[in-house]
Amino acid sequence: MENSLLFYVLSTLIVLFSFGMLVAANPVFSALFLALTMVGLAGLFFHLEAYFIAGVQLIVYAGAVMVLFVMVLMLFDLKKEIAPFSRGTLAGFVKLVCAGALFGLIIGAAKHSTEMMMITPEQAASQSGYAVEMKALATLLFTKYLLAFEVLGVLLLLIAVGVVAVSRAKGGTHVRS
Amino acid sequence: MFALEGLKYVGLNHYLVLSGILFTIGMLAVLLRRNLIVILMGVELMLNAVNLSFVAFSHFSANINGQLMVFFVMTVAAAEAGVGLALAVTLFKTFREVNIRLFEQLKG
Amino acid sequence: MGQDVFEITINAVKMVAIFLLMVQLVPVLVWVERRGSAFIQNRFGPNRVGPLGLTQLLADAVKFLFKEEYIPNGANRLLFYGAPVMALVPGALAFGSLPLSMPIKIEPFSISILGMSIATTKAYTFAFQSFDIGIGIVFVLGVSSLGAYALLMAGWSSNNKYSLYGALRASAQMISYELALGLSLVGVLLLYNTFTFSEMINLQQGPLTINVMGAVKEISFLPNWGIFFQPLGAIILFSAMFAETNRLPFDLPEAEAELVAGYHTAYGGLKMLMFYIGEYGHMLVASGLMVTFYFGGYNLPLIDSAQVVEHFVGHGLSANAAAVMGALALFVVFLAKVLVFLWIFIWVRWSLPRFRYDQLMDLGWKTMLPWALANTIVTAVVILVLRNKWVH
Amino acid sequence: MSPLVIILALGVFVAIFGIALVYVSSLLGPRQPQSQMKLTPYECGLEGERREDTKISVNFYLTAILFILFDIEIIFMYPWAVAFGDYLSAGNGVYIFAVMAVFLAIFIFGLIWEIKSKALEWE
Repeated sequence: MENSLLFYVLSTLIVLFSFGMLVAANPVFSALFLALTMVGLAGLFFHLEAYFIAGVQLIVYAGAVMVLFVMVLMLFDLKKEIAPFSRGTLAGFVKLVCAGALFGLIIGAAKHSTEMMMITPEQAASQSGYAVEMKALATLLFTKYLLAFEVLGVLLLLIAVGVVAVSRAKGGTHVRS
Repeated sequence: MFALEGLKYVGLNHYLVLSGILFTIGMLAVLLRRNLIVILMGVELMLNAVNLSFVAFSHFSANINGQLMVFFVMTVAAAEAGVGLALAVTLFKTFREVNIRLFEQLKG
Repeated sequence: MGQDVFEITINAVKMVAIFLLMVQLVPVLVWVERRGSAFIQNRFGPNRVGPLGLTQLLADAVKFLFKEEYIPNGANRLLFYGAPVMALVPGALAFGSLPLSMPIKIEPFSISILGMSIATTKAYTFAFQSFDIGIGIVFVLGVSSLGAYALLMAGWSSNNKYSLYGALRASAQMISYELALGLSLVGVLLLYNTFTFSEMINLQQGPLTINVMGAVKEISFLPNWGIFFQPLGAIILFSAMFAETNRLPFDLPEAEAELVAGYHTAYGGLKMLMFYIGEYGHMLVASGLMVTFYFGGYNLPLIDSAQVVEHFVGHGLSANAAAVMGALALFVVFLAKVLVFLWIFIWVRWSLPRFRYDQLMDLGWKTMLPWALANTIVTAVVILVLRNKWVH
Repeated sequence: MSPLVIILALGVFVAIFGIALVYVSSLLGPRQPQSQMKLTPYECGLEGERREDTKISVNFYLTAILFILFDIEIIFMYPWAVAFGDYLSAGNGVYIFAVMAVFLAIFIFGLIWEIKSKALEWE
């Protein structure tokens, strides 16, 4: 009971916040709504017993990436957007239909695949605290996915170099000059 | 017959539907919005929707691999956001706006 | 069902009480800060209202309450009102996850009126914290990184360039020092191999124990506190905490000479007070973390928490009453340790001058981050050499 | 009771507490007709300047991006640090240390490069 109630509360909040991100005309509000969505998703991850992932979601997405988005929007300091949404009734209609069709496809695929997988509630109930999860995660990360782990380190280094190069490229050291 | 029994026990399907809704909203943001940064946020939301389904699958099949994938996706998404925003700032310095109307002015 | 209602009531009461404890400590801290600064600068400080000026704070609060509402032109009302509310949330959530004292284990006992037993309670463990979250450190880090939003919202919505500069400076500073903070925590994790606060505190009980290649050496006059294993990490963590809370010598966001009052330039009255509550809440969490990681948490040095309970049993109390008394005594110990660190926060604020902004960023990125890295590597090497099983 | 419920409840409680404080203070404060001059953004007595002209250094967002990248590298160390003890008692300490040593070497190289490239210089 408590389980399903929590899911419904959190998922309603998440959908509302993400919808707010879609419709808010001011991009700063969009970013703040998305930050709230990220916090809600962290809660959902916690609910799914992915404790460490929930914490990382809070630190990386809500605490770092979205702060970066908000900061950049404040650097631009756009008071009101000129045209927040794309024009054209026909194009808009087509886009909506496309999104609807995609949604239908995803739902259909989900229904189909879970019927095939036949996962029962009993199977899901066997979980055991954060410590076991953490150690399993670490073991996998440092043995099976060792190469991916080291390559990600290199990727982050390359991104750091690239970002510095891009931001130096043109237009001086200030956003407005 | 559909409604109550299905709603009472929250299973994998519910999470997948939520993930689908979030993915669609993210895609709509990419399609409909004209601000480059909001489009990037839409991409982030789509990645998060996928993360949610990974974690849900991982939970309901008692397999830790899904969580590890989420870890990797988060890393790559953060890197993507960093590069995307660096490009957006560079565009802003040149064109004084981040609305994708500016691409109409590009000539090759 | 009865058990459920009991559980919900207990948790709700605990949650509200611990939040109010945090809010109530703020006036006391403001008083300590004002009297302490006066003491350091050879002044009197507030001494007119009430004994030692203690009720000055009440007077201030009432005054704040009756201040005129002010919203600058062109401000974004929703965010302008939302920012002070947001400033309260991270501190409150982080403080709720800290264990303030040892958990009280209540054994079953029967309630009787006039010799007739009417009910027997079940065994219950009362945790002295709002919620016991397994991933303690990660949760606290994540929640306190949300603090940047309050600053950015306040700075952007005030429609004032000083506010915006203050907010950008503050958030850039916060995230820069978060790196050093996060990295110095790796040493703590290497030491304890757990994220959970209560397990860390339990590991710090007893005399200082050093494990050299399987041979255990005890130093009986020192407690087994983290500070003896991680002195550099503790210093880096504590300095980074200063920057996180935006206090002198890291209070560049509100450098009066340049930025008026930083991100809360346009705020007045109770809304400004809420930013202060957020700041002091952050200080409280920082001190609590220092105590938990490096100074044995709520435990007395060299004395196990079980021994405290035994002491109270020895004075003729029943097991349950002794558990409650022991927990309360250790709660006082925790508060005392936290207050020492809060005093250091205040002391440093009134003793050191402010950095320049480029010096500040240099210190964060080029000094503290490399030192934290060195601390991590040295800790890992030492632990590897001392604890690894070299022969199979 | 799941800690998540308490966290949510605490968040809602704090928000309501904060909103109540803001609301009460706006209710109790005196209401006077406010002059236009008083409502202008604070500017040290000068006529209000348009904020659109203020210069903001790119370094702020550059710092933020570099923060994200290093932050993720640090988060990768957390599972490593927690699992370190287990690997040591299993006798695999050298392996797990070497794994992180490679990663740390990349980290240190990145940090040195950033410092050398003067991306973190503020003038």
